[in-house]
Amino acid sequence: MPSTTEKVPDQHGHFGPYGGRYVPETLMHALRQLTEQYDHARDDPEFQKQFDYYMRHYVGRPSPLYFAERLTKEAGGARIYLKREDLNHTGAHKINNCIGQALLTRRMGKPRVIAETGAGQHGVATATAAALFGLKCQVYMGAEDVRRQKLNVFKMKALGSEVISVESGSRTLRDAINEAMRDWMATVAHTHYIIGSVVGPHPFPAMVRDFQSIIGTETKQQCHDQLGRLPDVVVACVGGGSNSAGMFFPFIADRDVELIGVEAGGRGAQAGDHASTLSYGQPGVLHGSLSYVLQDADGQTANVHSVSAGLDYPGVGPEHSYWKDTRRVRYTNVSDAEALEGFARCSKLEGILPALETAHAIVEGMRVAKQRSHDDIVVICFSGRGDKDCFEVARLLGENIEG
Amino acid sequence: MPSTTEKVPDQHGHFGPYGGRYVPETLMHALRQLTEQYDHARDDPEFQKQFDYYMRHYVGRPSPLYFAERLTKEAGGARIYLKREDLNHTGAHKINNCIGQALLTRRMGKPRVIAETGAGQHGVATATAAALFGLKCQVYMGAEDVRRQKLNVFKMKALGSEVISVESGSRTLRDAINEAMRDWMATVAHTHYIIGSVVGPHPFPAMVRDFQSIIGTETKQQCHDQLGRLPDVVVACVGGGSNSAGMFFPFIADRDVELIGVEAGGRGAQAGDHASTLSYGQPGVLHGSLSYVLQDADGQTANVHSVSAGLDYPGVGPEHSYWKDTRRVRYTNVSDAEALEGFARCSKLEGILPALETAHAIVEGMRVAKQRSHDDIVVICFSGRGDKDCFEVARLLGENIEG
Amino acid sequence: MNPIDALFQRLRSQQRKAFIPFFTAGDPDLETTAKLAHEVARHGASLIEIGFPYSDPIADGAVIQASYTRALNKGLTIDQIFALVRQLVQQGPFKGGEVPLAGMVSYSLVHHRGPDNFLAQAAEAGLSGVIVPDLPIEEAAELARLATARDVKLIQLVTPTTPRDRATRIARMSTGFLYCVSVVGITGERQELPAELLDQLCWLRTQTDLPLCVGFGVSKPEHVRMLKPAVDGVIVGSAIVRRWEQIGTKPIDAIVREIGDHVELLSNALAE
Amino acid sequence: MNPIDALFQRLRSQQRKAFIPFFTAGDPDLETTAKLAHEVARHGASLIEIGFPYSDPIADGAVIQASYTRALNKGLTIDQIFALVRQLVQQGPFKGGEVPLAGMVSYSLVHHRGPDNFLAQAAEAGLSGVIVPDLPIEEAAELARLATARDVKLIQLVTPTTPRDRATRIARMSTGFLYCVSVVGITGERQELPAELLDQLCWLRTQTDLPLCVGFGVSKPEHVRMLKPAVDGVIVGSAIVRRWEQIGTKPIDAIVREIGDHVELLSNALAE
Ligand SMILES: Cc1ncc(COP(=O)(O)O)c(C=O)c1O
Ligand SMILES: Cc1ncc(COP(=O)(O)O)c(C=O)c1O
Repeated sequence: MPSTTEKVPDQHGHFGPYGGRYVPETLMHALRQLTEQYDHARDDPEFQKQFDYYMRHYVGRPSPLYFAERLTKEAGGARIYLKREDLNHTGAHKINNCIGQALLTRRMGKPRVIAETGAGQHGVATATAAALFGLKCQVYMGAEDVRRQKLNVFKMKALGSEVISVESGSRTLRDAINEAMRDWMATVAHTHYIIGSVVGPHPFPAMVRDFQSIIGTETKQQCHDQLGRLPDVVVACVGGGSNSAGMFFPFIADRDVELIGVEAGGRGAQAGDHASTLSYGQPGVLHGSLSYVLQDADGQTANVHSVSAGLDYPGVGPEHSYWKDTRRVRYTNVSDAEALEGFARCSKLEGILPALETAHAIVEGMRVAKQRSHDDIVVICFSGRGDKDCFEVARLLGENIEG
Repeated sequence: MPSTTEKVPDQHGHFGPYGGRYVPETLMHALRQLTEQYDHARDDPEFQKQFDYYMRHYVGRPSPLYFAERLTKEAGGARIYLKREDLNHTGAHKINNCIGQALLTRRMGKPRVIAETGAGQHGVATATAAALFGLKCQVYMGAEDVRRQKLNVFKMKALGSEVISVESGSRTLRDAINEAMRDWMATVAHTHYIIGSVVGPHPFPAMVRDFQSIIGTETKQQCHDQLGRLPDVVVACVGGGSNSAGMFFPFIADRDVELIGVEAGGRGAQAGDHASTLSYGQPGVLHGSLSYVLQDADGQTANVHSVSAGLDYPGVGPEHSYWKDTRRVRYTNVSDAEALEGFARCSKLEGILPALETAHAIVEGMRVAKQRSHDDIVVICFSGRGDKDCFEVARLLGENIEG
Repeated sequence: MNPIDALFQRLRSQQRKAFIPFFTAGDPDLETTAKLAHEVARHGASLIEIGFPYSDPIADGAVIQASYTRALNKGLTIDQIFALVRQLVQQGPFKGGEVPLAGMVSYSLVHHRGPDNFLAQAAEAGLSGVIVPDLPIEEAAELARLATARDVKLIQLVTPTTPRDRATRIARMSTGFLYCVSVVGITGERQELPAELLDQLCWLRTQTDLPLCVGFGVSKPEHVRMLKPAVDGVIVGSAIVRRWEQIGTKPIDAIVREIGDHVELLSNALAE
Repeated sequence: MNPIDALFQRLRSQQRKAFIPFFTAGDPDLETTAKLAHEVARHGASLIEIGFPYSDPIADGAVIQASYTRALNKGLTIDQIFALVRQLVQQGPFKGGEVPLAGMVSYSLVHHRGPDNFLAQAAEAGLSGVIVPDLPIEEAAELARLATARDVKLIQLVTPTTPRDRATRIARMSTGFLYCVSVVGITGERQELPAELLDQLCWLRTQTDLPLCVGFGVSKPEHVRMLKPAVDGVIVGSAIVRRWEQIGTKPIDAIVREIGDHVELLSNALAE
């Protein structure tokens, strides 16, 4: 078993057997350029300074590490702390990555960015970063999602972006990614593609992880300042895997810190009823990299389901596959029903409406806390706020709150 | 002319001729108790510590003072800084006051709070604070507003509060206040009424101002740290007047700092077309205190209009009336159309969707910046985020984004 | 002598109590309000409280606010109320102040018109007193001075939550009578009257010579009987005003008669 | 000798060029795909590229993705495609490899089945080569080794953005022919071919003996004429596949004939 503290990915973007670049030759040149530029940027103190500046003054970081007294009491075990990414500008961790990549775009002298989006969170975050830096921005979004997520479409337009409705395939996130990749192949000379999670071909998984690592780095510092020690357990939800990767990465070498990734258990373990890629999937290639993926018997991408749009993805970042195989991170899942219950509990007990994605992490966090003593510390990555999910939760509760 | 730096209010809650307590005798005892308790709390370092704790760890303060580079460029004059209250938990300055009053409620040993709400922002903030401290909470909301603001109603319920639909009068904010006052008269022994702005009978105007003063205090410190000096102009929008009072108060003694309050100009200067209480109103009594108010010829409260629900109020906090008469603050207004344009500009140029209330302040801030040199500094109180207003803005643009 | 003072002097000498109905000017219309005044006077009213509709009445209950809203929606003005009073005091029991009229009015309206102006017009129209339920004594000194000057009684309120020293001060400032609020809360009908109220009334007797009238929540003969030994008068508002909610389903005259009957029932209980 | 190698040897010796149509297996159905293979062979196809539908084809254009989606929605499986190939190579021009068949398949599908397993089944069915458009040389070593062992050609792609040193390496790894992408971007019809392409082709000639075939965006006789001097073959995909968008409005046989006519038009331009 390889040590998880070794430097991954390697120069070809391999995390053990995972990652890499499974893309058309057309993109290889651009990916190599991007890797080079990113490597330079990462080592450039001036770039770091800019990133830190916008994180602090624009995004509102550091986000608090908040002791959830009432959730702790309810769980009746370990002390629960919430890393409040919901307080970031635009309401989730997504913006960290978008600001990072937009800064990189500016540095590369490219005037245009594109992005894919599912429910619209990454689209809004990208449109936000594009507005901030005066970049032209087009966001690909499945036609189905455009219909369902009118509010986010409106926001992207208000931020000056164009939203392109994708009519192909399942007309959802997967197709938006395919379409964005296609756009990029034709426009790579002047366009950067801001991928929204730790997925896609190298260098995206490593780059997005690095930008998101500000979550874990801050958490570590805050644990040190507020608690005088490391946490015992860190829990985060896993869709593509960016908030979790950003949270976990700085703790990887701290072998005493238990890391738990929570996937969408949906309605059950049957194919098509969940989006638990690491729990139920197998290694495969999707959207440019090798990682766990949910596929049917023929290798076609499987249908997935989750009450939470941000977890409803049949793939996962390659580094997670690596962490799973090396057992550095334990992956589990939480069902739709449990997540909705978690949403309700967190709202009523802490006065914080969690994103449904985040609700998955809360449920697991409380489960773990229950089994541990009050001396222990469980940190939950509170990836985003739940405002965006109120319509869906209300719909599931049989209330109509639209119009 | 009295000096504005003298200690106001006096022991009866008078700001010069304004303020006081115009309430039924039934409430007088409770108001005296509250005043006493608040006076003790304010001077108690333990209470201050608690307030600071929740401001920092729960609300996410300090909120950044952000240099708006692109708005500055667009205005072409003074440098514009935004005090980012939109990054607070629940998305606006309202939570500062709600946490303060909820802490006070806990300190008084009362198990229940009530609140009034118009569009729902203060209701959600109160429900949030109530959830956090395990207080029972009922929110009065006009039946019209309940119908229009289903999302906020859903949030309050999700947070564990009960929303009481008020069918009396104009079935809007005014009536919700009346109804909340009535509830309080009957329940004052075990209930605290969390008023949402610097209005109402003494001690509310002073107390809410004090809790909101964290805005101005932080701003002053940040100006010192980031700029090495005081700003030249500070601009804030004025509905009831809480974000502006909180922003202005710490600058009152700094006579070189120009303070500008921006009211809702609505569709024009005709009665019923605006909510510019200080610009077009006259001293009168409303909701328990003497202040400028918009009334008809008989003294009945006038109808008001603004595109922004949070500014759509016919009264204003008494301290603003005092600041107006003593000329310490200049009050002006911005029309619906200008505010919508400000919303669009800020979104496109800075990637921040402002609340429509805030958009009023942005328009005036840019106007002032334009007339000044690049050496000057204009701080705008960015009171809240615009997510809540997207539906209304879209409706006005003729787009349907609901359902 | 102010008709209110005269009234209570007369009643005391006869060992009788005042029955004081309250209703809103202009609900459902001013003509009916005039009729109603005559009707209740005929059925035992000693003094009538006329409510001035106000758009944002924090001191009143839902029943009275709804009544105010109905009246305002028809465009009622204060000048029209004064005109109504002026017309009433030219006839029947109102002429010469036999049944005095008092206005119940929010300070918002008084302030807007200017306190002295308001009092001058009220006095000129024929009101013998005013109750300003949202003007506590801390803010009332000026209005009290002006009212005294115009011989208009400024009737103050005490409530069960009013501390004793404060109640003494209120009693000292009040003229005409002392309005004793019976329950914590706002106007509206209640099933029972709190026992502490009787204690408070007994104590107030030791503090003031002013007549004590109890209001808020009085609606039934039992209430009246219970209160009778301790008071100089009872005030009945919501129980009357709410009858106008039936408008549209019943003829106006029938409602006027209903109110008259109810007033008779209650005033008889007081006179027993 | 592998039929693809044999084909280009034959064509070169005759100073002719290969015309290579592409279409999707199973769009609109497998029976029609078989018919279409015969039709295009009859009208001048030298080699046929058969697309394996994949759910998330980032390497293909919208026209081909839509075609893939249509086929998958009907439940098409890879085993069925292999069965089709197996059936084709028993008849007519496909028998004995006169018109070789190559598969165009995403590495996602190859990886899922296991690379060696996939190649074994492909070879057994009768495919002479495979194109894996999302498998750049960095990841391709293993598959290339296995393909060589099974005598299946692994045809690699170069694009206008490929740097020269890299193109050399790609050419070195490719077998059968070198697939030269004509434009930056994805498959789909274009109005013009870029001039730099011709330069690149000339340079590639100096680097490799492999046949050079150009694809992506070729749809018109003018394109074919322009390319002819510099290439060993042209590949036409979207221009054929998009005809199936008419299904439902035109009989299947009419569309098959249309495609045949178009292939004849283009292959004639190549043979002129
Ligand atoms: C709030 C929130 N949490 C989590 C996720 C899942 O993404 P990831 O696994 O990349 O963090 C999303 C995606 O939209 C999200 O919006
Ligand atoms: C974002 C925002 N700004 C301003 C206001 C106006 O209130 P105030 O004048 O009390 O700050 C509101 C009221 O809802 C608000 O939501």
